[in-house]
Amino acid sequence: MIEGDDHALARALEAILFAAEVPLSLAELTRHVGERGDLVPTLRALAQSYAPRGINLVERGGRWQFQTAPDLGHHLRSNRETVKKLSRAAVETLAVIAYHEPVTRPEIEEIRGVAVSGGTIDVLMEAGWVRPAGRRETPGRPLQYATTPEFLAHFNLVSRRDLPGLADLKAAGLLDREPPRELPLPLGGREE
Amino acid sequence: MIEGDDHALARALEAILFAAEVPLSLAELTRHVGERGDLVPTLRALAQSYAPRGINLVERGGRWQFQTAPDLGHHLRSNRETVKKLSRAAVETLAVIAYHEPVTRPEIEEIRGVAVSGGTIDVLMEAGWVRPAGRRETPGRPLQYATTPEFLAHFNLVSRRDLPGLADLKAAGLLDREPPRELPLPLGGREE
Amino acid sequence: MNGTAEFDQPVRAAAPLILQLGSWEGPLDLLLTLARAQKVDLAQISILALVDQYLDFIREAKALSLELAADYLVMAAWLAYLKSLLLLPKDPEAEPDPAEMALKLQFQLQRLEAMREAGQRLLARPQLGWDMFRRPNPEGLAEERRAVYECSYFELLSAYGAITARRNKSVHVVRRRPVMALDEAMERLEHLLGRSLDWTELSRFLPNDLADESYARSVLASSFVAALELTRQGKATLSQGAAFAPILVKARHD
Repeated sequence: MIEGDDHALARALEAILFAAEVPLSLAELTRHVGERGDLVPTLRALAQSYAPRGINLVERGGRWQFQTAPDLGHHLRSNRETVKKLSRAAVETLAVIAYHEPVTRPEIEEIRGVAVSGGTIDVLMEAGWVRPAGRRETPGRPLQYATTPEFLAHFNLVSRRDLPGLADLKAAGLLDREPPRELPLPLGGREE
Repeated sequence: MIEGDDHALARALEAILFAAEVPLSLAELTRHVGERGDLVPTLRALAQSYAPRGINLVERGGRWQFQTAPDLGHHLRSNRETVKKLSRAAVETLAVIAYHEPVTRPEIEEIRGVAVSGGTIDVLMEAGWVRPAGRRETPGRPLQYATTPEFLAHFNLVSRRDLPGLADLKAAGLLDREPPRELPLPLGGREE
Repeated sequence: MNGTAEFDQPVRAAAPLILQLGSWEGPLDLLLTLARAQKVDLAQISILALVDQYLDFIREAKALSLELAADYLVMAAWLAYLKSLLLLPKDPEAEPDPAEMALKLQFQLQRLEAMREAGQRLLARPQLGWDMFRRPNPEGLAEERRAVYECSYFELLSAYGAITARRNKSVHVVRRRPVMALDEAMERLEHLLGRSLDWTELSRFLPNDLADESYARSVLASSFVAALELTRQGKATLSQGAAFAPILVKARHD
């Protein structure tokens, strides 16, 4: 447990996060505890103290929340949980947005090689995982899409940097808009 | 933290109680974790480990639940401050009280030359600048008003004596330059 | 090319071909499926073999009179064009550069596959509502809106100044009266003095119809000051027998 002066602050943060209806940003936490300096060290220490427990304190997209430890789902899933299946198109579109954000619809279509039906992005927005993120300042000013903190929370990601394989994809140039020039081209029959 | 075999059980109980919609009885907890013997010692140990925290595990009428520590209720409300401008009536009333305190409402009305609504004084009291200051020992015993230390602090005054006098106000151009009303006319041939 | 045999397997094996067609999400998806059948890393893919497989597939579909969406045919035309460019002797002036076109196609396939895998890896992660749970009915945090009032010292003081001024002004307005200006009084007195040669009481030069007392006081004051001024200018002489005795005035002609 946290000792000393921080103890009172840690207790207050615990209670606030426990009672909160939504994950809270640092600014929102500050509004509740008053100006107490940088809250992050206390939150980190608190998160660490909860790590071995069945309840964890986690940061997701800059917002803090309590949730049950991910390995205990089997105790908690009763019959009340019904899994809503995402279509393959929706999963792919979500991945494209998450790894390329902010990204426009024409870019999503170019990557997927197929027109994105309106419903696909709607489903992702309804789930609260995707949001419109301003317009690209190019001709036509197309709308861009990006993921939300709720997306990170849903998939247990601290931030976008946690996206699986993000670094590898970036290194391979697969998140660029254009193919890297130096990519070797073994053109089948011709070169062999 | 709880050690050994009980650790897994304690984690499961934590998660179950955290995610439960209602306080759970021992029978209900057993249904979730399976037959693991007497749960009470583990629950007690868990409750003890939470006792110093901002979240407590408590038993009420045979049902267990997490709740925020009872002394932290004040943190669960936040103050969102909205800055409001004082109305002209309120500023004038405040000025009259400051210059004439302790002053009764009829006196304020006489000095301002307009009726003062109760709401106006309420606003000044809400702002923390005005307080009731006893009753005047005259017929009707009207309530008197005076300023508070917060009033002095807000306007950066050491005491009320720091308020500029009428001459200062005049020098600062804050008074109309109309002649005072009783200018003696020593021309009296006719009147004397 | 052995690609044909490989590609025939999965397509023919599945029940009706039409359903297979519908199961692809566009030509790029079909190309990716065919490329996977080459069982090599996409970076090592033979674009020429892939093009042949795609064109074979389209030919078969046509032979079976299947309805093909236009974009499949557009892709077929494009790939046939790419193939012809790739097989021709290298022309350094060629625009677009076929090698670059092939590179772009390869990049698109790799990228699509990467996103597909990323989607699967996302879905494989612990998910809220399945693996992790939040509190179902949190009490919520009450938010109290507290007003902070703003008022500057200047506003406070000018308000008091305004009140004071208002009180003075209101008194003044009640007593406002007509006055005789000094200029008018001088002109009048000088004119009247010109007609009179003897000492005359100043009060006799005042108008007779002074019903308004305050106007009378103003006239008296202005006329007295006018008399002083005319004396200073050498146009009149003043005389008073004793304190508070009547003031006498006479024109001076020298």
